[in-house]
Amino acid sequence: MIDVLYFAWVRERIGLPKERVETGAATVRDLVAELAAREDRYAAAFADVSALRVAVDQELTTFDAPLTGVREVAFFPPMSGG
Amino acid sequence: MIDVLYFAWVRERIGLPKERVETGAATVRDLVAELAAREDRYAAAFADVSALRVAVDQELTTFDAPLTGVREVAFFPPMSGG
Amino acid sequence: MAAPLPRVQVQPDAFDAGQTLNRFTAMVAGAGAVVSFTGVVRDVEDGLIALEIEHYPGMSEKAIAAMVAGAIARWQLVDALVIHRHGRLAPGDTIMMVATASRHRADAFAAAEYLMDYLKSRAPFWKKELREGAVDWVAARDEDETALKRW
Amino acid sequence: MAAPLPRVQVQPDAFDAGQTLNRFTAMVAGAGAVVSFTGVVRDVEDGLIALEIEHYPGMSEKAIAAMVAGAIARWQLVDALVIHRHGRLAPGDTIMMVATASRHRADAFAAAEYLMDYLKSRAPFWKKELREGAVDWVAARDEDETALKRW
Repeated sequence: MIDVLYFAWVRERIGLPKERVETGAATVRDLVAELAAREDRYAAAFADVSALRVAVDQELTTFDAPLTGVREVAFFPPMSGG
Repeated sequence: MIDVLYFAWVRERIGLPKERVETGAATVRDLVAELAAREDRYAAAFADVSALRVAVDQELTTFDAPLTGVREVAFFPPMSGG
Repeated sequence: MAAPLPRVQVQPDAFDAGQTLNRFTAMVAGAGAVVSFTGVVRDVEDGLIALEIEHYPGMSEKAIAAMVAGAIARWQLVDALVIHRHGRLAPGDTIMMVATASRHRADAFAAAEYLMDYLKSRAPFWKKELREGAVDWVAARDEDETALKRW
Repeated sequence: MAAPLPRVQVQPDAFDAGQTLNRFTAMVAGAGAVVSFTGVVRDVEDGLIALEIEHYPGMSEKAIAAMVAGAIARWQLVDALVIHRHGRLAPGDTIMMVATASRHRADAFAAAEYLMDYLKSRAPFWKKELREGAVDWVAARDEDETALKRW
């Protein structure tokens, strides 16, 4: 079980901030494929992963990152703080 | 008549902050030569003009600056503000 | 003697940038140079009603703390601090602040710019602009990404 | 509403850097980015008792005003200010302050660094350090002169 978090327009498009996901996905990219296959709102949110960023256990990483032992994955648009 | 001002260690070496000088010097360099010839304390202050800076009518300039119409000349070491 | 300022604060509450600058300066007695950056919600003419800042609780604090540690490792800093707000802000409100202190002004300036560049593009905050009849997420700017390349 | 802050202040009196930052920020409502630099007499271990700052009355104000005008001409600034003290200062005292405001942080940072570089080497101020049994004029540093070349 992995906690999957969504922020900013990803959260709005999917319609929830957080969910627990039962997955055997090996990498973030595999998880994205599983999620995108669920429903249109997921497919829409993940339509262009180049527009997204991902953090695994609260560290920025790439979509190739492995998910072994991971507790938390977060998807969001490029940051705009400061 | 020109007001001649001295600041920082130039002031201390010459022993006064300001004096009125009757001079026919054409340039700052000529004025320096006149002053340096006066007394040892002036000679000491002007021994190395590369260690000095000059302002003419409150604008930084060079020792070649002409003195025609000038009211105020100031000599001082390189600045150390900020 | 006031309590020492934390190096990283992520909070919804308003803060007093001037008072923070004074407290930070008082803390860094060995430093000759203190640089601050304050980010303010622009009071522009395009009808902005409010700015809403979303963040990733937990990660935002950790990410900023890592940036501050990076700046301290790279430059000779006596100290540094970052405050970043989230939640709803009005035009004119202070969004965030960075302060750096060093014996050398070049280090204090460089570290403050470095922190700002990283905060803009690598700290998990997202801004949404609310106008009459329009709500827009602020897009990340290419020039902010480019700015990171210099470090 | 407080009176507007003058752009250039050369004065013997202490001033409150934090309060100045807040007043400046309130004045520049169109700006998103405010940068400040504060110079403080270092509270170092080498027995400094006081710093005495001499200046050239009349020229110091004019020279700084020209630097501020130069910065405003070169970068997109909403406003800028410089405060520089003269006279006798103790360790920990604030010597001077620069603040710049812009829509863009890069402009605010660059203008503040430019003003500092020019103030260090082109404004008529001279520092003297008083220690137990020793009085020394602070020499201008080659690196401050070199810093000017980048502009």
